[in-house]
Amino acid sequence: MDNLENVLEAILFLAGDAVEVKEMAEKLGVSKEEILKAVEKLLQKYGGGSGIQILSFNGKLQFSSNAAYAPQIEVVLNPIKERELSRAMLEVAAIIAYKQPITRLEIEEIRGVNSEYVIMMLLRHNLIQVVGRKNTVGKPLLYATTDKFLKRFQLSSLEDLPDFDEVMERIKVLAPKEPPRDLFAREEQISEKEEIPDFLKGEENIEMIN
Amino acid sequence: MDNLENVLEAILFLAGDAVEVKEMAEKLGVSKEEILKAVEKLLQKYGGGSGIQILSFNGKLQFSSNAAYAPQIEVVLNPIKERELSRAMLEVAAIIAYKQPITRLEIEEIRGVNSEYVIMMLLRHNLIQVVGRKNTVGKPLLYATTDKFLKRFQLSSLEDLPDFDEVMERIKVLAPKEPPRDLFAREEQISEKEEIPDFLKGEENIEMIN
Amino acid sequence: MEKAALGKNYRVHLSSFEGPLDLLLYLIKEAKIDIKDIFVSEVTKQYLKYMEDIGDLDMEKASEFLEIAATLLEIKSNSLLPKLEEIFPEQEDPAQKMIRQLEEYKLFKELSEKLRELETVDRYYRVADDSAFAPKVVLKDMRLDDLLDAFSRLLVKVERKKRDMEEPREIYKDPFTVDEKIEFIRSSLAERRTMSFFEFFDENATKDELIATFQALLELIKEQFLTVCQKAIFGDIILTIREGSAIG
Repeated sequence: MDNLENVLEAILFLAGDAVEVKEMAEKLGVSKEEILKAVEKLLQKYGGGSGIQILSFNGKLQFSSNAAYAPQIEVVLNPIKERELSRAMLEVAAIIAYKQPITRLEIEEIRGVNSEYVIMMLLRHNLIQVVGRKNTVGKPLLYATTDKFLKRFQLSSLEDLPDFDEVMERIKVLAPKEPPRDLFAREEQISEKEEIPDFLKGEENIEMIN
Repeated sequence: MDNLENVLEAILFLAGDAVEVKEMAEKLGVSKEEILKAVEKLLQKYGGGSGIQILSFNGKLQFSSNAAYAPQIEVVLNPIKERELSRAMLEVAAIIAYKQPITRLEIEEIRGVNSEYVIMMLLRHNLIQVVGRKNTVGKPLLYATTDKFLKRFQLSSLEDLPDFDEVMERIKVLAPKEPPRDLFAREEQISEKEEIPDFLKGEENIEMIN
Repeated sequence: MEKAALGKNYRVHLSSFEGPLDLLLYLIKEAKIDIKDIFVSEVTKQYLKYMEDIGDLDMEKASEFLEIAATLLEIKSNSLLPKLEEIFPEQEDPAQKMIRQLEEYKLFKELSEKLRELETVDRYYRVADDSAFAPKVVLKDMRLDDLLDAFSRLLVKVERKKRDMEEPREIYKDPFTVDEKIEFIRSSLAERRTMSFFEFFDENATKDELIATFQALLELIKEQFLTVCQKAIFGDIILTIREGSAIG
């Protein structure tokens, strides 16, 4: 397909929302490499001070307006403006980002304060989502960040989080050293597999919620 | 405003709908001429085979997707939902196949029920088409089957439709005690008989639509 | 300057801290010490001093602050006692635990500040076009046999009707009941999923039969067995079986 960049441009424009690269490749019958090549061309077209920008995150592509022109956009179109997150929301979002999937109790242990309201607000803003339940007493909900979180913080993936590798190491060192109070807790069962980073460990334990 | 084309690009991208040049000029505090100059630059960026195109009409500007890529857009953005042809649709398709060209009223006389919706559905799926108007009171539309109809039923032509004998065989199985009498006997003699069958009689009266 | 003028008694208001750990980190920073030196410093004392304002907080926040205060006091008193042989050596020392907790919280506080710098609230996204994501309905494979079958059945039906018309009709007591009609509509819809309203009203039907049919339809709508859709005034009414309705 020699006009693939034009096709992608039209698709991303109409979709508004993010579209998966894999899905586009499959449905258009082209390779992922071809798509990425076409995206390269689009990145040139929409580079610099362009009013439209291409975002790439979590294997998806999406058009957005250039933040530089927000004042003029707001004058003409009067869109609903997002507000910056409060300190507490940002704190909880950071904990979830680096330690996902994580339960409310685990978040509260780190912060030392009740975080129910903050979690609810983050859920309402679609910055976090429920991804399952932890296989421990009470089967608490597990939270993880969303694509919207990545977009808001200009990350293409979770590995793009500030100081990702160092932080993952630090988190491991800071993990509680006392034996789990609940012998049936999952943490114990997976602690042998050292190489799996904490934030991925949970994945095996997630009972997916549709 | 030296980056006006970028600002316009961002605004038109988000607006989706058409935006008045006059309104943008007023709200951005620039002249109409400046806007039109910026649009010139955008027309270059979005010229040729671009997936996004700029429409200019009636003092308004609008971004739209390039219709040339509609097939690919549809493949990616519109999931396919399969649906079975209902009994009613089969019935009406059969009547049209054997008695084309035929009006809605004629179909309804045979079926004894309103068939407007079924005809609409068959039209929507391109299994039947309007081929003209019957030269009678009210000039009702005449329907006939399409090439797609033949293709979907794997027929090379209408002559391949099961003939009268096959239909009668089937009827004997369905209603062994009440074999139909002469009602549809004509079906068989479609071409040879001097007596022109009902469904062909119309032909002279058809005013072809395009 | 103003801060200096307030002297030693100056205190940031308790309610401006996210929680007890936030306050501790603040005091550690003010004291210019490492987190690990917290228990050989004045921080515990300063923390307890802050508890004088605890009445300004609501119950829940207050208890969070007081819980940490209790822990700090416990750690302090333990350090004054002669060290006992540890019975549970695997149990984390409360002081160590507190230090670890503070370090972890500090890490995330710093990370959230870094995230703040990345946060953008000035980007806008397009609303999807109406045409996008709408499912495209295609018809499943069609079999000529089905077409022939439908046509043959139709011919039989037409034929029967014709015979009925020719034969002298006897007027007898109306045999139609609502239950029967419900059954009939149920089975028809179970087979065809979607039907025209008028298909259920035979033009030769008696008034009583029409009423029975209509009552049956009302009953089925009430039971949510089917949905009704009319696109235009006086237009055809489309009856559709609800997905998942019990067929029987």
